[in-house]
Amino acid sequence: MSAVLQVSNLRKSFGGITAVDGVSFEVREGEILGIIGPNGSGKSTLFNCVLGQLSPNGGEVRVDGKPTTGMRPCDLNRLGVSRTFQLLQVFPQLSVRDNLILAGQEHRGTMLSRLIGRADAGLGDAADQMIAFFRLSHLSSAPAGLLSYGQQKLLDAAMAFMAGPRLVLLDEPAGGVNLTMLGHLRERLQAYHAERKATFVVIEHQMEFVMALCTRVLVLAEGRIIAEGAPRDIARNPAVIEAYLGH
Amino acid sequence: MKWLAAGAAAAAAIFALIAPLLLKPFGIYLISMWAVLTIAALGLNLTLGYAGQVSLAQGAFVGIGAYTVALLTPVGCPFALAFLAAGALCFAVGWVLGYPALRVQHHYLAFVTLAFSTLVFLVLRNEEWLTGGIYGINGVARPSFFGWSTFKALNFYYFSLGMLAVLAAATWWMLRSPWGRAFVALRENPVRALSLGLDTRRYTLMAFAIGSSLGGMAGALYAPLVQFIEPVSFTLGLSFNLLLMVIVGGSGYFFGPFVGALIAVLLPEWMRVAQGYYLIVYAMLVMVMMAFCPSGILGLLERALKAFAPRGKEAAP
Amino acid sequence: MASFFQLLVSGLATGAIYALIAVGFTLVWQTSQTINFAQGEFVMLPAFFVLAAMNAGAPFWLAAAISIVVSIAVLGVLFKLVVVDPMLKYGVLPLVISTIALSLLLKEGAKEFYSSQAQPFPALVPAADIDILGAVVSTQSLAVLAVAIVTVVALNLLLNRTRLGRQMQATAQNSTLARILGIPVERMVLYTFLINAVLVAIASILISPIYLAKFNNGDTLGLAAFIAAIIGGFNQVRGAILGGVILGVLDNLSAAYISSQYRGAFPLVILIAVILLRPQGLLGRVEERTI
Amino acid sequence: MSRRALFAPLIVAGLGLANPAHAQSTVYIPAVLELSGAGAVSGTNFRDGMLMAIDEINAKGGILGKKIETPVLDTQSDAGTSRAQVQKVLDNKPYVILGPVFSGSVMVDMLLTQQAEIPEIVGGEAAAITQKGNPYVFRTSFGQQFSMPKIANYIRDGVKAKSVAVLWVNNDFGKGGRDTFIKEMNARNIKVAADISTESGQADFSADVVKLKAANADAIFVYVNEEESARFLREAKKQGINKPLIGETTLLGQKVIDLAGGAAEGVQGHVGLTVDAPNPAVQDFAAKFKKRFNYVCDHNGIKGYTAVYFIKFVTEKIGKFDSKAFAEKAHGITITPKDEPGILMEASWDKNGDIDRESFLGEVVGGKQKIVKVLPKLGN
Repeated sequence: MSAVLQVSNLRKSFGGITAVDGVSFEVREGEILGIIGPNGSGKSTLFNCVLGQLSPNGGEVRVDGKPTTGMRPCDLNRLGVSRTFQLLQVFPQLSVRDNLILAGQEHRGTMLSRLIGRADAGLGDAADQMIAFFRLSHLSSAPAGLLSYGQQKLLDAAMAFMAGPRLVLLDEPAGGVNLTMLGHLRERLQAYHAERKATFVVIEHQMEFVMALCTRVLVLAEGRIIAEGAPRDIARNPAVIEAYLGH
Repeated sequence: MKWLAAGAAAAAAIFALIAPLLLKPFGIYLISMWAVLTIAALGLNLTLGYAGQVSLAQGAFVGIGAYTVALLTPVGCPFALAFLAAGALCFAVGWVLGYPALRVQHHYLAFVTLAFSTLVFLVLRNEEWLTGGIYGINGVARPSFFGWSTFKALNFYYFSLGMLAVLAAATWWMLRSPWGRAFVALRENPVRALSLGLDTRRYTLMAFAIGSSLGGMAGALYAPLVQFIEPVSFTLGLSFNLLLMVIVGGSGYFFGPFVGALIAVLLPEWMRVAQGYYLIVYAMLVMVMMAFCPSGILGLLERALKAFAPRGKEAAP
Repeated sequence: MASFFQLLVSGLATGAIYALIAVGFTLVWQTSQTINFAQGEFVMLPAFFVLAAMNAGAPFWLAAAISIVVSIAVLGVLFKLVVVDPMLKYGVLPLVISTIALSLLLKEGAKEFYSSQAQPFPALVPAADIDILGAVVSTQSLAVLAVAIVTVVALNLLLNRTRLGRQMQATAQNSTLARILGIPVERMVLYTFLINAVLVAIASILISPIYLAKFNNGDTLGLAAFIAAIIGGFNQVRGAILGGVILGVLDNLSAAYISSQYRGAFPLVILIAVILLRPQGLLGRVEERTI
Repeated sequence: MSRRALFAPLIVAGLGLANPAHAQSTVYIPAVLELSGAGAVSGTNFRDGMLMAIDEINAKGGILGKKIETPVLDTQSDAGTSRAQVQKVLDNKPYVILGPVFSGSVMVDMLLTQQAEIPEIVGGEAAAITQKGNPYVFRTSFGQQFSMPKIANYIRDGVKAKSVAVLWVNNDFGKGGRDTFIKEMNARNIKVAADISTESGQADFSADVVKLKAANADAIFVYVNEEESARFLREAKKQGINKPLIGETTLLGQKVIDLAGGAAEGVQGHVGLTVDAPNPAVQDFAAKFKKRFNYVCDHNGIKGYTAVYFIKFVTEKIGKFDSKAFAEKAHGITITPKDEPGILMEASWDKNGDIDRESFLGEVVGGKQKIVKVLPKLGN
């Protein structure tokens, strides 16, 4: 299986602090890779470097073999790499439906066609399907700002999927979501993954969630990868336990 | 709610059509001024209200547009062409001026545009060979189309109203197109927008340039309306006034500028009963208005209507 | 060379005034996000307080004192309570509009209720000219310079050497954190408004002998202070001072050696350059705050 | 948007649909003036002078038995606004219109008043105003094309200067004067050694004075507004300029002399309309004005005052309120203080609506303006 994402020797430091310290890993087609690690272990920084929100001090990122280091997030996204954010990132004033259409509209046509073309950029049906898929149909026309926290998490994920990406990076999707909603979310993610043959990378604290969802897990501590393997092996790995309990 | 809005808008449109028939030339001149300034405010509302970029240069763009027309038409350039040239020039200048918006955020952009508008004034005043300098340009002709002359006050009003209708419609179309969605996204959360493939840089410049070009087109109508232009008409004062129109009307509401311009044009006239103190009264009213409905009159209206229809939303598309 | 020195010296005197006005402007911005577009009128008004008091029979020094007190009450307390406080929660723009309206209000007020004519204003010091290394300086400008420097030094001592000052700075830099540290943020904000009122009153009394008391003096002063504040660093007192001085000197030099028609343009060009290359201003701190 | 519909009646009200029906006992002579903005000083002077004349006339029973009704409308010193206000008063069928003072605004309003065939008595001094062949516009003071030649002659014959430096304020008053002046200098082939523009409201003139010294011309012509004149004179004295300073009316005004302290000593030049004119009627007017409004009026005050008496005299000559007849009669008319004391100094209007008065050459001596020579009217 070919690698969708290759990260080699990536480093990022803020002032004196080194947040990501020479991280290298690969993400294979169709897998769900979990990245875990204690707070401040550099998970989100790693994401932001991979996705061009931050420019790394060193190292390289490749998507489908193409070097993408330093590429702007919007261009990267058009290559089929999308993400969700740790903190809520929906557009509160736009309706749920508009949020989703927005998430897809830049992937088709030109600036001009987007100006003179249809208001929904021909994404109306796709959006409605996505809304139905995440069981949000009853809220379709409500401003996203009025949704509950869990519902916004769902919408956030839905937006990441809207453009049919082949690689999705999910930053703590389960964070702060109540248990019932959590089950729903995981089940939806798995369903989507199965349906679209997409590739996921998931940052998560919530161990059960990771165990249930991921096919492979990386453990990050102080900016380095200290362990890698199948979820159940990781859970037993002394280094990991040390990293979590040691602090 | 939507019906209510549509109905009200229609009523307003009808009123705009028949009002001049009841009015004397002065009244017609004022509502013509309203129509022209509304176009400029429409543009500022686009950059400020939708894309969230604070510009204090809209007045300068009105000036650039006005001078473009006043300089081109005498040398035989048909008005329509001069009008488009005004729009295009301001689009270009706006695009360039938009770049700071990419580097600096919020109030810093306001400062850049503030400096820009003062620079524009200095150029208009000092480059006499081109702009006629401090004397300004006198007797700007009112255009005529296929034998229909807009020289008469009433005709020019309908002409301005027509232009307003066309430009407003175009703006409306743009705002309900994916672009409008992108602009709002830009204002609410640029980082997320970027991660969804929005080329935020391009959209920001677009919002700025289009807003500016609307200012320019307003200027292209201002010149023949007043039939005289001078640099001092396009200083910060005008930019402030346009900003006031957008905020007072309700920034981010499509019809905000219409209401705001109406107030900015008419309120001082109503206040004139206060004789020498009319500007004082006007200033006080503005301050009170800001204190009690900072989201503008339409914001206030929306809140009022929400009381009746809890889930309704009559906000920007 | 002598002429250059001449320009430098007079530029300094003018710049000191701008600095004085810019500092208060900056303080108020820092602590309360208030971009006060009426700052120029704030400088215009106290002179009229003085004149009014003198018309009522008060000697100059008393009138000046009264003016400062009235300024504190009106331009400090009243301004904060009536104009700023009700609007703060709505963000910067409505407040900007409000201060723009306020500037119109003050201008028209001074004109309608006092006079549209420029009023002669008693000089602080007997007018005389002193020769310094070939540059002639009026005692006026020297007085201005001296008072401005003293004021600014005093202000800096207050801000950096006293507990109160440090509390104010903390409030300015991060009000939430300051609140957690148990600093009475509200009071600190009020203090900055009072300081601003005092500064503009002093500036007003300093310049009016030269500018004469006139209702529209604020037009030029306001913009100048504004530019000075940004050039120097919109969130930095020292920066505002530097900006003021730069502005004053630059204006003279450009008028003398480049173009008098475009003398107004050079500060603006610098302003744009500063914002693009160093948004936080020459001495400013990088600002995380957003509107 | 229902708020819009709600505006409807207000707009109609706001736009003065319902006019104040003019009582038969009054004649409607509105004034459109710069009461706020950059022109406020000139505008208020003009207004106050005007009001004084109106009250005097109304106290004596008005013109042809009708009281003068004069609403004063503010142009905010903006051409667009002034056009609106002139339109507003035109809608109410005025007899004559007074103002405005800013040449820019005058140029706009002229077009309207000409269409409506209503005479307009303006305060503007730009040469262009009376060169458009508009039969309905009349001046109240010298156009710059009349005052500048007098200065020019004085600089050539009085000062005997071979070169001159010009310092002017960059607004439509200063620029207009500067352009006409330089034309006259070239006509008399006197070299213009320096041409320095200043900003209105400028406080620091050190740079300009440095340039003037560098230019080292035989004479310096100063054409800026009152406060700026005073500030400039102080700076000039400070830096020890020893060349003759020549001014046009403003620079020799008593107000400037007072504001400048000793610095105005020795300033010389041409004095058009001034409260310092060696003329009892003017002095007496100035005193009354000071008493009522509690400030020293500038030439705009006299303009406003005499403008009203100009209207009164012409109207009584034609014996009826007929705007067109007024315009015809007013061209080529001469008014002497004997016929109409309110005119203060003998004045005549030519076919272009330009005014002609005697004027003076003055000099500042001992903190007072001293008239050294009376220049006769150009007419004779």
